[in-house]
Amino acid sequence: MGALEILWKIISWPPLWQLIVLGLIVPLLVVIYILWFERKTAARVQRRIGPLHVSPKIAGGLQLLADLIRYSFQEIIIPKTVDKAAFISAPLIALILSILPVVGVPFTDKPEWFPIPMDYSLLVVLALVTLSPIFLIVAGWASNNKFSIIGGMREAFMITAYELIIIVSVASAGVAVGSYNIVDIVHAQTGWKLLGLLNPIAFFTAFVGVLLATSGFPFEIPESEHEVVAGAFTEYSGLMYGINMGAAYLKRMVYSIVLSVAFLGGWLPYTPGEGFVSGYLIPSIVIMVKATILMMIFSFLRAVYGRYRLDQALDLAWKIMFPLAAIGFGLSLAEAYLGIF
Amino acid sequence: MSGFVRGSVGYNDLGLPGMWTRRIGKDVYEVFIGPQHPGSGHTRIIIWVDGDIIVDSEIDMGYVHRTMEKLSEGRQWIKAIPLFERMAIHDACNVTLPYVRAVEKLLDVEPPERASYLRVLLCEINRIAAFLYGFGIFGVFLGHSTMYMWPFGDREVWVELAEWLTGARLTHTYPVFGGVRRDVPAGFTDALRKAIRYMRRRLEDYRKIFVDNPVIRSRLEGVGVIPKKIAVELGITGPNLRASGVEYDVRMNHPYEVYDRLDFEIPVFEEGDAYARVLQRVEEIKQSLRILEQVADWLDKHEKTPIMAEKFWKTAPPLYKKVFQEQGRVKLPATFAIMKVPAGKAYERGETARGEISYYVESNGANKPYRVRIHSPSARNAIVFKYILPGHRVMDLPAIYGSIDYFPPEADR
Amino acid sequence: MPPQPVHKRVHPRGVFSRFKGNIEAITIGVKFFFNPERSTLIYPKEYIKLKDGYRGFIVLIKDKCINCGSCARICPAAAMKLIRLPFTDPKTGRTRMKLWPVINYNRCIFCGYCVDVCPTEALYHVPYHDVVWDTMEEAETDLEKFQKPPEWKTEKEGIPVRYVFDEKKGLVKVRVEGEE
Amino acid sequence: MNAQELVERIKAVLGDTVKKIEVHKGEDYIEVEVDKDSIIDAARKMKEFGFDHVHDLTVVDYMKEGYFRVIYNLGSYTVKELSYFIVGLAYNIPRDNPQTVSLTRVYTTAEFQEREAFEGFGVIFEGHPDLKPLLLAPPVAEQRPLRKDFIVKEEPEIKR
Repeated sequence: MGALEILWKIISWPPLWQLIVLGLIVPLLVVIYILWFERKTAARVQRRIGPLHVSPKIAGGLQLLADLIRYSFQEIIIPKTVDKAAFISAPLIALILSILPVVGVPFTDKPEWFPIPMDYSLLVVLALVTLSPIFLIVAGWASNNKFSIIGGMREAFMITAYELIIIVSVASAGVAVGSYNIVDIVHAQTGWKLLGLLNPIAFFTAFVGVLLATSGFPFEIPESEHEVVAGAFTEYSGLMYGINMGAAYLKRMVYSIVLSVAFLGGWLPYTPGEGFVSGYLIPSIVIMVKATILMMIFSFLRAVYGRYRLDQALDLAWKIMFPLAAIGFGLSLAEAYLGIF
Repeated sequence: MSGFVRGSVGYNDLGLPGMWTRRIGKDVYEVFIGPQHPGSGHTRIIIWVDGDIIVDSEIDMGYVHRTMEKLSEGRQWIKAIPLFERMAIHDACNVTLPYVRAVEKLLDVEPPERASYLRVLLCEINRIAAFLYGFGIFGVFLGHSTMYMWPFGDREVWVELAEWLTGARLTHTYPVFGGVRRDVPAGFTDALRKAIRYMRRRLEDYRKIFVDNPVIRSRLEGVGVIPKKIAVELGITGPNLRASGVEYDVRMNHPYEVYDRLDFEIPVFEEGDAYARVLQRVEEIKQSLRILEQVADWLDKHEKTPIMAEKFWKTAPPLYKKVFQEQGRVKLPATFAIMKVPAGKAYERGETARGEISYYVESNGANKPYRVRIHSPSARNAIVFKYILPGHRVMDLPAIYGSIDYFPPEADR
Repeated sequence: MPPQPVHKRVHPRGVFSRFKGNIEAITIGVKFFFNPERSTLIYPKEYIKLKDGYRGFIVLIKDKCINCGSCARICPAAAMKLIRLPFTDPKTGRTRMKLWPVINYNRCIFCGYCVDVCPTEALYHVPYHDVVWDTMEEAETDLEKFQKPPEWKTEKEGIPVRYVFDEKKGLVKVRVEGEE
Repeated sequence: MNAQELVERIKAVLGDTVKKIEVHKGEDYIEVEVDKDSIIDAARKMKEFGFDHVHDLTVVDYMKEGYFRVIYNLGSYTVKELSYFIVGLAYNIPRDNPQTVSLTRVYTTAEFQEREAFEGFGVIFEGHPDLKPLLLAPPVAEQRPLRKDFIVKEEPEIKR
């Protein structure tokens, strides 16, 4: 066994692969694409052209890279009055935590490519996605700015609204199938028995829940510009602000991945085979494409909706979405009883 | 209820609105919205919030104050027109017309009929453009970025028309004493009709994406209610007043130019909330389009007659008349620069897009005004922020601010 | 017929209209997503060729000027100034001091009063106003500079377009070609 | 109703307090001069009569004569036949001691306008709930910029 082979062994060790590909490269590409798409789709609906000047030949595709470079070279201003440790660490921790749930998602049904094989992967993923909002509140609190605190408090209110909806409606996928293992859930959906089609209520509530969770329109309340400037991120500048924003998009990506495995059949209709390409690469690409399409829909809504008021969003979440999610859960139970899966 | 006070007002015995809130204490947060805040414009609103409820509020205006009243005292009569225009440049004709009319009153000059129609033409074009501007700002306040871009894009149609008519996009300086400065160019009325038809179609699009959008309706319905009695008491004006159920429009109650010869409606809404104010503006755009149609018909039917008052045009040299015939451009009489206005006082008002603007003009017979007092609609509406905001949530602030269509440069003068 | 007040009411909202409103909003969004009616001007790659009569920069025709000073007197922004320069009459050969107008574009507000008040049409507008000067001094003209239009770089580098009114799309961008 | 009829009716409403009534050009602006002391009373009566809001508060500085003229231009929203007219309720106060009473108890509308008159001319309205400059910064308002003795320098027409 030569040194090269050992190196290859290390690199191709699934957890490391997951870290590099899914943890760093794929999110970067997807987030860049989604940001570009968001700006372009808004521009199309609004009869504008959108970003164009950086690379006119590919419709301004490199604009985001230019923005990224600009962010990286901007001065990071840390005001005197902030709580320094919390101010600096909160966005970083939030960034890490928002991408962490991916460890629970198997992108294929071949166990050798799992990051961490486990039987309750859906529940683990759901548990992990709820961690990062805390640090957003911490960031707002540490900023020592009125707008930041108001933004942080709004986020805190929003957590109470969306967490339960997402958990109940995504968990209903597991209930229908009779297993909380994502591999089982995906397998159960073979033959176009997609949960998104069989249980549209749960899918819809989960969709709205994700909108609430990632402050997508019409629930862009925690950082609504015209009331609280930038919410918890008011005092952040340069790369720190970029990290904050990136964390929000990563969160949205992770949620979209969860939705696409739980409701849209994961790597189906492709059946993973042996080897790296067939066993890992193609299934994960299928999942990412589904997740990206979901994210594109989220982005599109920005062009259509304004934002709800905080109390109205909470109203909607508790009075309409939560009962609907419960109904979706019941529907899943009924489907499990009837033995559809 | 001990320990609770009603709204912000302790001294007013009129029972103005506001819900029961706690007395301002140490658990009340003071938030400064503006003047650098993305949602405030060039003004500052200071609010005291208790949790999410605004307990008290105060408006601190004057960040773009230019002492126009004082400046106008130092310059000749005609030079004040471009100055006053800068209060609300996208509503330039409406804002300056009452001043011009007030001076015409003192001069005993009546504009010819055609000039009156042309003034109405530009006034209504300006009005639509200003409403669309207001819609754009309102849309983005509610986070609706499409409603920001669409009206601003469609406003371009009207700005383009105004530019074709007057030669400038915004600061037209169109009405002058005794008439207007330019006649309609060839092909203008056709373009105007196209623009009218286009706008009617676009209003339907606006309705779909913004006005009837459930999210927007939730944000606006029942928010910032100004009942009729209080609207009158606070003396607010314009679409905000009519949305509260008061039948008052200067074009109806004190008709000027040819408004009493045109067939249009003054829409009046009863609800008085932010949503009614939005619908009010939509209806007013429709009525403006109706007026424009009639003006276009009139202009098509009638010959090109002089658009300057006989008093000034009679003595015009042949060159002036030739320029008017060839280019449709009125050469200003040289007397305008040094003109003296007979002593006297005149009060004139006009309906701008944001409400009623009034000019008190006093002359002592010199070539400069003795005193010009302007009271602009936004200045009159500013009092709303002091009395209506308390009792609402913080997130209602942009909704109310946008629905009032407050425009700081106009309020500050 | 004078205007009449008409009372209106906000139409009430039910579950169905909420649903309908959502569907309508999304439909129109999708419609514009697939069929964007853009009218953006990509300035300075394109520039608008303005119509005749646009109130742009002001140019003096010195031969027509009768030194009356009306333009400076009516200028609301005090941008037009009169300067005293010697003038030799070609017929008599006598040299006298005369007042000539010059303009300071730092102050000019393009109201066009001076053009309209000039009794001999010695001033005229050129239909553009987008010129960048490096210093404030460059924006001030002397008598020589005032007699020719400012250099318009946009024209050399960009494509001229014109907006045409359209019933369907509002303004439609049309390239101006071969129009001189 | 024309202006002359309105003048008669205003005379009947206000009674003795009227010092002078003038109808200005255009027949839509009526200036009623009243006694300074009876202004609140007159305002109450006018409000009952139908002039429900202060359209505009104007102060004119007559420097040579040595007085300020305070004019409350009243308008009507609710009574249709009155809404054509603006009635200026005017009184004079000495320039060196510009003290007067506030009408905010009668007309809420006057609140911001009295503040504006205060900053521009230094007219002190007693009984105003919150008399402070509205538009200007306090140091500028101290100079009372709308008074006639505050000169704004303008550029001359001829370059030297």
